Amino acid sequence: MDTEVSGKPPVGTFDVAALKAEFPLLQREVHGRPIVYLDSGATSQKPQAVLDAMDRYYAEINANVHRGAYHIAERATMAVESARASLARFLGAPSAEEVVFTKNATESINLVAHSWGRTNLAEGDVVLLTMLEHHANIVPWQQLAAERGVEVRWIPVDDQGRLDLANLDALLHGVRLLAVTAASNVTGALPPIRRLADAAHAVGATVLVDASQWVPHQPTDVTGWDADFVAVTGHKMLGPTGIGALWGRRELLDAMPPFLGGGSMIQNVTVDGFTPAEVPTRFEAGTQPIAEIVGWHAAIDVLDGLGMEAVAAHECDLTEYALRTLADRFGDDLAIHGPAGVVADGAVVRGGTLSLAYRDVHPHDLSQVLDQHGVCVRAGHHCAKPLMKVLGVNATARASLYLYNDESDVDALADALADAGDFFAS
Amino acid sequence: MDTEVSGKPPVGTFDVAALKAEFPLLQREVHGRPIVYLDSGATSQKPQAVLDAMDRYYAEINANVHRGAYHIAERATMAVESARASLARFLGAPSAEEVVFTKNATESINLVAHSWGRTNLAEGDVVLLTMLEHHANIVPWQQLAAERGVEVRWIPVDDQGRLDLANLDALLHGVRLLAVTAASNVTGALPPIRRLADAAHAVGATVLVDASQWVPHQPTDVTGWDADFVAVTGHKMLGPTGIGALWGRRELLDAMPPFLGGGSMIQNVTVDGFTPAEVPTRFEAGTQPIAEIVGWHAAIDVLDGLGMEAVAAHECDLTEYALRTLADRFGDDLAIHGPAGVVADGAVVRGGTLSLAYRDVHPHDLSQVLDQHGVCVRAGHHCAKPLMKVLGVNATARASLYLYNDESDVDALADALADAGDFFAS
Amino acid sequence: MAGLEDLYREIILDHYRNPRNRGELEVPPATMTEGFNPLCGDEIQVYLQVTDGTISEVRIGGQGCSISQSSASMMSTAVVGKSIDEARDVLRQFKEMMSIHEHGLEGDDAAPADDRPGASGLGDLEALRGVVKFPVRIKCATLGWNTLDQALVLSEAGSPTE
Amino acid sequence: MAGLEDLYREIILDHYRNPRNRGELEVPPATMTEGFNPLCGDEIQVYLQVTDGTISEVRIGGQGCSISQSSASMMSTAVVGKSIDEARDVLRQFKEMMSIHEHGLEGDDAAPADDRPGASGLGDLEALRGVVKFPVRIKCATLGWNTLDQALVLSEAGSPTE
Ligand SMILES: Cc1ncc(COP(=O)(O)O)c(C=O)c1O
Ligand SMILES: Cc1ncc(COP(=O)(O)O)c(C=O)c1O
Repeated sequence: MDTEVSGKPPVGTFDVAALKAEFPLLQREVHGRPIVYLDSGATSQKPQAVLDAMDRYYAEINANVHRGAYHIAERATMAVESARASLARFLGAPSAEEVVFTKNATESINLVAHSWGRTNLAEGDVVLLTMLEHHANIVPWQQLAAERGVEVRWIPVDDQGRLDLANLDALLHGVRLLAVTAASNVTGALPPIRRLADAAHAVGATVLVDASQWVPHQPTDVTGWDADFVAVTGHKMLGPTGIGALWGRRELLDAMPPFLGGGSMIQNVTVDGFTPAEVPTRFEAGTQPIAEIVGWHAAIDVLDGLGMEAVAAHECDLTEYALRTLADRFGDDLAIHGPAGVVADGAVVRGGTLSLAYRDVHPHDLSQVLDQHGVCVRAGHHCAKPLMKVLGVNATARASLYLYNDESDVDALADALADAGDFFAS
Repeated sequence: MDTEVSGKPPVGTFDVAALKAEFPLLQREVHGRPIVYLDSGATSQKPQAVLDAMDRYYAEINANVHRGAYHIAERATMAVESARASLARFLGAPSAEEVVFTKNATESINLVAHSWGRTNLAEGDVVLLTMLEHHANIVPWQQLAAERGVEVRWIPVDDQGRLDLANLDALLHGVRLLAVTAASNVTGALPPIRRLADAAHAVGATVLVDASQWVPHQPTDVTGWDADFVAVTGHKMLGPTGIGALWGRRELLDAMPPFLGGGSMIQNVTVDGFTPAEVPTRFEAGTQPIAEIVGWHAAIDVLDGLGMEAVAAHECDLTEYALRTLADRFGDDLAIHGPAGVVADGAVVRGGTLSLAYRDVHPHDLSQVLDQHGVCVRAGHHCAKPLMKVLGVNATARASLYLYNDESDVDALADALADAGDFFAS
Repeated sequence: MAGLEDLYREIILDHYRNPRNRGELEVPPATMTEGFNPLCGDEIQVYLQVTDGTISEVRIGGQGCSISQSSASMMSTAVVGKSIDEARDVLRQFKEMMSIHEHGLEGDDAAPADDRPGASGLGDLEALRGVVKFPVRIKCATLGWNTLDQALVLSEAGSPTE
Repeated sequence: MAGLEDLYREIILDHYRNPRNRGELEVPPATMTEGFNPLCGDEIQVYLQVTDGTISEVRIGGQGCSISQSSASMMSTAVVGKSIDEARDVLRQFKEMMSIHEHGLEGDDAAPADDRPGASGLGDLEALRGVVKFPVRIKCATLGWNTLDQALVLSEAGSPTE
């Protein structure tokens, strides 16, 4: 989906109350109040279907994959490969063989930094990042910079926490890799990926997209983005912890040396050395997170069932409701970092990630008081310290919406905020 | 436990039938026959308690850890840290802070190769491996050898698939790292770790123990081994897939640079660079396999409940029964690679990993026929191709016993073998 | 559910017990290409002598299970005497037979769309169709053929040694 | 279950709203040591002027939550005028109070063994004992103290700049 031209998606059509009922954790109480989970940017909750799929896997076909001829090992192998096919389709990838399983998006990006980066980048080469990046898409490049003398350069952000592309052409000079997030985990900003990819490709650079915060919320089309690598993580999109993936263009993956060495990633091993296997196996050393792959597959089925267009539409509406409600109730007492509106110039420019600054209450204290109301928001730097510095804060209190949230959750947030104001004013 | 002096452990005291009933998969049928699972060397089955612990985690406290002040995030953080403490104790580690979570033993070894290895090893330095090693403990060193000119050297094995230590002193010349398995996943051989560690330390070498196949089966004491690094994996010890750990001596870990870069492993990040966090966080980039850590903790509780001495004793008895039964029924038609007996010179020298060669039936075919009987054994090179070459085969059919197996499983294996003989003789 | 008899047809066991064209050829003039099944350890050598665009001699070396060995043996008899293009044709047909269809991958039993013998014109090779019901074994059945594929490329490139 | 009043005692909020010894000292002759809470982004600077083995002046800079700020403020009043050894003593006592006991880590509610005010002789600092019931906030409460720890090492080393 091209965020620059498609504008606001059509109104969603699923029943949020019914959906919420499928998430065991959302039925819980905290401190005697129903839980209001607004930290899906950190990790999403999991529907029963995902837990059931993993339990079923363990109860019925648990076995190590790609190595056994017996029935359950065969079933387990098929489960992994059909999950790979499903994920590939979900991402709009041309081929399942371009999908490498990892433990999380962090490992996916490190894989690129180690395998592609250490093969293709030399002293003086430039890696272009943006000030919106999560540490996962910063530190691996700084490690490479320290080790190889690669230069790390930054695309700045404007006062709304959106990329400032005014000097893009100059910034792209000498760039070999552009590594950019598709959705900020702090401001909710959605950078124009296709435009950035086109500009980067025009100077011969490779493009890595950190889609950790995009894929859970919007229809994804890695081909439409014209990306070269895309990193995703399962636990933020209804899937279990411990599983992520890297999608990469076949030609690039084919030319890359292995990263982690061990079982399964080899063609042959002798005392003198080893021959690596084909992709994607080449990058999947050791026993994979098999149950987690199965659970992720079930999560994708749930998302497919709802339809990602509908998910995006629902979150779009809910985010607008939240922005409106918070502005109405708190006025200037509450500032929200990031783009002021959901849609700008006919494009969706922000997701439902709301980084709040409320009077002079420190985010950590705010989150503590909200917790007493059962409202879960995250306080901290959200693994984006360079962006925090630009925003002029050490931390924010971040409420992040997801498909199971509704207006009542936003209202609960507002009520809790009002109470926090009272508490610290007293 | 020092395998060289302790001899055969006392007889086990748990009720195997009752234990078996706690494993959902072991209640299944395959091809109309009760499943006989003899591939625990590849991955173990999981007791209901482990599945329940993970479901409970997801249903009650699922949240990202070390970052949230709200109640469930606090609970999730505590769950991870108490699992770390439990694992440290289970391994005999002096401190929980020396335990780093990884996705599997393969990643643990790669972590050492990248972080310790690339800091401490230079051209000409020698890494000493054994011919018993799994690819996970070979390929990372060969990668380093190719990149850095490090020399990889091998401790040979004798005709029983046990380490031949006759020339150990000569082999240790120039060695900076000894990387050795505590239990062969092919022959079941249990190398004398303490003796090897002492010899290696005497020449100033560091010692990494691949304990993937040891920890599930025997009491572990990393301090008693006097090891420097120990790699373990959860899924072979009743735990879920997607989780492993590295234990390392504090002084070594403290001096090591980070491996994977990303969230949580930093102290500070600016546009100019990052400062790494303390250990173990320094090595835990990104969202951890949280539910898997919780599930692994439950697995350790189950093992603790049985008592690892009792587990070892049970497997010891069962292995002796298997060796006897197979010899009685098949005589020279069946060869078993590895040490001929469980105990030699007063020490336990092999575990319940039985690599079989049956007449001229290819292991792959053998495993296929056994599968028709519900008997699950692995056919292949078991990620130990250099050892296969020494044994003079391309593959073996491997039956590996675990705590839930009993004599009836061994008998079922023998019956199925007899049938396979008939099938291919016809 | 697929039974053992679907996998181990009589003709397969015959080729396993009595492999055709087993041995080596002198390199050069022949070419030798080696294939591995990284999962199970099977390995195969395909020796190919191409004379005037025709496969005049094939020899098979290596070790493997009944499926990989018999498939390679059958492959050798199927391509000897054929032109490189004709051999490629058989190769393509065989690989098609071995490809699992989406529904097979996802369902409980992997059943190919059409398993009537003779449907593809592959002759004896049809016996290997049952392998599709045992997806893990497909890699065994195709090992020799994938190696042939590389061997043909090598022969065409006119390079006399590997 | 621990309530907010266990965490936000009146004296804590007072130190937060009216931080003592806030500011900077000239470096040198003073030393400056910086501490981070990598989890939440809080940062603190501890300026220390040690004269004849006695902490003659302390100043606190940086940003943080009410717990980290008030704890640092209370720390500054607790150590000023003390010898380095005496300061270490307070530091040790405070850290002891903050250490969670095993049962606290595992149980549902983290309750310290003894939370009677005054039990430790830490005076006002006792008010921070309630933090132990909120394990995630312990790092907030100890941030200033851990930074002091480093600052004392630095001062002792006699190095006038960081
Ligand atoms: C001896 C040995 N080392 C290492 C490993 C690798 O373990 P994992 O695949 O869980 O990383 C295995 C198991 O496959 C093993 O048997
Ligand atoms: C934008 C972004 N990138 C990368 C990550 C890292 O994901 P993970 O922790 O699953 O590796 C996150 C989440 O923490 C994120 O928000």
